[in-house]
Amino acid sequence: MNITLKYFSWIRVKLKKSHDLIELNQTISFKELKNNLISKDPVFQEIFNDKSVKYFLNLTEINDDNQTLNNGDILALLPPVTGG
Amino acid sequence: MNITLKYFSWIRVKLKKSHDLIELNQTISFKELKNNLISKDPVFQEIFNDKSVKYFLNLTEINDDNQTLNNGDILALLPPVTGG
Amino acid sequence: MIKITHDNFDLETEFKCVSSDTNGAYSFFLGTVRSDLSSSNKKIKGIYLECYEELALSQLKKIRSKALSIWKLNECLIIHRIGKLDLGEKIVLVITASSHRANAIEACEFVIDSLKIDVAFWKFHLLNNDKKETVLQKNLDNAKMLKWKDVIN
Amino acid sequence: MIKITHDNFDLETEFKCVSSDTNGAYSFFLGTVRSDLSSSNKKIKGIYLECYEELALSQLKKIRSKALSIWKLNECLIIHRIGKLDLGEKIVLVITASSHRANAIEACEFVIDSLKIDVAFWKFHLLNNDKKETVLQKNLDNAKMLKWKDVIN
Repeated sequence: MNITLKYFSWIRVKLKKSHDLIELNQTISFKELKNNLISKDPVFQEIFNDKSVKYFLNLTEINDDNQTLNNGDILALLPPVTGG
Repeated sequence: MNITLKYFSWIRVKLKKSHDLIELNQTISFKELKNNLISKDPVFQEIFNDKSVKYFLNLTEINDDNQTLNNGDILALLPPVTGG
Repeated sequence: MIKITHDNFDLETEFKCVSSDTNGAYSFFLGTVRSDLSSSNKKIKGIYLECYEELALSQLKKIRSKALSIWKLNECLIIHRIGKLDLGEKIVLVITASSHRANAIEACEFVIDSLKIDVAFWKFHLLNNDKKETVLQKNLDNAKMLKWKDVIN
Repeated sequence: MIKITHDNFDLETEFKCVSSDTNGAYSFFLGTVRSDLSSSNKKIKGIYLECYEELALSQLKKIRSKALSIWKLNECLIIHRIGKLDLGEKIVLVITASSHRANAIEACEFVIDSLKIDVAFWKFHLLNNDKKETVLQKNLDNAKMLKWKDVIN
């Protein structure tokens, strides 16, 4: 299964890319995905430690680390917004 | 001496004119002018009885009936405003 | 900038008059002629605006100066139309310009609230039967002004 | 009416989109690029606006619906620019249209306050040395939003 990650603002700048396509053999939880990402690139540790970062799964905010991710899901990592 | 009276909104409509030029032989108070006007046209009684009407002498509101009027003064009779 | 005029105005043009890159925030209030205004539920076809121009200008200047000083505005523009206006036409425009939005927004509301009860304009409804009807001041407008008492004194 | 666009917009044209003679009162908030924005006192030559467009549109729709229902607005227009913007350029426009001015003014402030903390836009300062600097969210904006808590729940 595939999950698209989208990065914005300082997260995008830090990772030097705006998105990633993650391929997985089976369904995983948001928590498992986070550990998976940290193991590949320790920069993710810094991102996930920042309490001001929000996570949106298919345009809806995730507030539960145990939320299951499914094929085709789009997960966005959002720093505090500064529009207007 | 001359005093110009200016009428606005319903006062103008009721009096069927927008202004008057009053000629007087001597300086008078605002109170005396009011009595003078009522004696000429009883419609002024109704205007002066209306507590919502304001009086501006040369663009400054009059709050004292004993204020003296001088030659060349402009006295305006203003119903509550309704602009905006 | 204060204007009392018979003529219509363009919002983009008026904005350009107060625009500067030291401002970040602009608040506008625009009042227009509503079709269902008559208190007696009669249909109206427009309004007529009467004005004591010398007095209105001096009153608007005072309101503008207060707004500029209390809210540290960079600019404040006030335009008020007079004469005969059709349904939907613009009557009044207030634009406040500031570095910060809270100041611009609050000052703009203060200016229009003050104008409604303190400036020498009078409205008439033009009825469909060709009669003119004096518009009465709303108690609500006086009540609303009380909210500024602590700010401006 | 909600637009996220690279293009500049004209205030008179946007007003005509929401204008109707059943409205008597319009409140506008316009945000522009200020020259002295940088927290580090560096000079800036413009800003860059990043956006998660699908999310921002859905967030703006929710804010607009709330404003329309709570303040009984007749219309509410929101335009937000994205991409590179020069000093003084328009960033965001909110127009609320109502029969009564208090509703239009309060709703307009609610929309811009909500947009500042709840919609997926991110600003960068473009510095004179050609570097980009992330703009940080202001605590003030979060604090200001608390004032709406009782109104919207």
